[in-house]
Amino acid sequence: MNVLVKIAADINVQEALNFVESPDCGGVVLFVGNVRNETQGRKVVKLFFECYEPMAIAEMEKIAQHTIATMGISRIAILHITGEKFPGETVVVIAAAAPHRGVAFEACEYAIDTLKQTVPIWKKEFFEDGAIWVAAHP
Amino acid sequence: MNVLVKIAADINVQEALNFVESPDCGGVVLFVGNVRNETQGRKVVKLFFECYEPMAIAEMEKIAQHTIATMGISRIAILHITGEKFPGETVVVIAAAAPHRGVAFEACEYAIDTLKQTVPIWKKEFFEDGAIWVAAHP
Amino acid sequence: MRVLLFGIAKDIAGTPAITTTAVADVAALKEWLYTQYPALRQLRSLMIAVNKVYANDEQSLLPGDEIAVIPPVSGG
Amino acid sequence: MRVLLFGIAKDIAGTPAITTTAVADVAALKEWLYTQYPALRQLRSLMIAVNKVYANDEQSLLPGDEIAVIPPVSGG
Repeated sequence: MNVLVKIAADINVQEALNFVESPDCGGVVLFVGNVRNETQGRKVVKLFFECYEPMAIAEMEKIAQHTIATMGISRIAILHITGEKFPGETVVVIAAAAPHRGVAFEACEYAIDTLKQTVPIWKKEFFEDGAIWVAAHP
Repeated sequence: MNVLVKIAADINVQEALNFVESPDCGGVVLFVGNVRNETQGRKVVKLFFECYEPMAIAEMEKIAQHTIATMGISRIAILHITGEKFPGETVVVIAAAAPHRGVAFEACEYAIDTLKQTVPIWKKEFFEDGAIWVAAHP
Repeated sequence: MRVLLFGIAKDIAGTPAITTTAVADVAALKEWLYTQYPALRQLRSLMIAVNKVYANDEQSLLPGDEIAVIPPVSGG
Repeated sequence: MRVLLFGIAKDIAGTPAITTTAVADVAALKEWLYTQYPALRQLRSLMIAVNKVYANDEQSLLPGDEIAVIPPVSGG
């Protein structure tokens, strides 16, 4: 098993790191995405994430398998939360392990960029005076 | 304080992450370097790291300040161990936080690449039948 | 045909699942959705997933397919 | 002049610090080191640090400088 994909109410960096680390891989690159306290100068109170979970898992699995099959990665973990999160809390963790660190950087960046484009997860930002679904409108 | 550089007998990922995370930075990129159990097909028993510590700290600080001053990073932590380490144990951790994840990937990769070129730390690899200072000879 | 809705599409329809009249393919489904819920036209994009895979306009819809409306995603 | 040695340079000299004859600059120090310890010539590179900063061959050495021999680094 060289791929871990998971959607849960809470995720953590250590779980992703524990999954990908192994004595045959010297380098691990991680991306950790947290809730920011503001967007374009507007104070963010909280975020709410909704997932089409079975399809989101399938799309995350596709991303993971692509990095293993074509980018030189040995192991990868992609974790994403669902539900409500507050500023500073962790929303997404990606960990990629490879014998050579260059490809681990490339694969980790590819994974987060692609996740943001293809995985059916939706983020609602709550401000003090209203809420919007992020990126829904042009 | 937006820079943490440290050389110690033991380091961990959480310390670097805790230092760089803040509610104004959505993205953190980390590099974790561990001892591999083999080098070019030869089984590695352990590594020993020697540091010229005051200069190593100064060079790590230079790398960190460069990423903050020119690469768009908000906070960075660079931790390196000294002494003996066994396969699977962590040797180096770099964490870079930025408002935009692209520059965090760039800065983290720059930091590990530059550390390997300029920071006065030396690694001795112990095999079952001998030991060598890594990269000492052409 | 039963169709799942998520995110802003769910808010626009006011429900997480709707039943459409029979539609032959994805293009016809989208046309039906835009007629029922004109606000969907204002979204940056609108994708349809069939059996948890993104579908193009030409894809036929069969009884028993799991169909979902995917407004612009914003995970991460 | 007192000179610190690290890594394989320390192993070659058999000691972590040596005292050299008076040398005017980095180039002269390197010449002295290569004469005393010919095995240093086989290293991939040999840098000198003065007061914890990499120094070029032209740099003068002053009494009280902290001088160090830096064989090829291999951290990370």
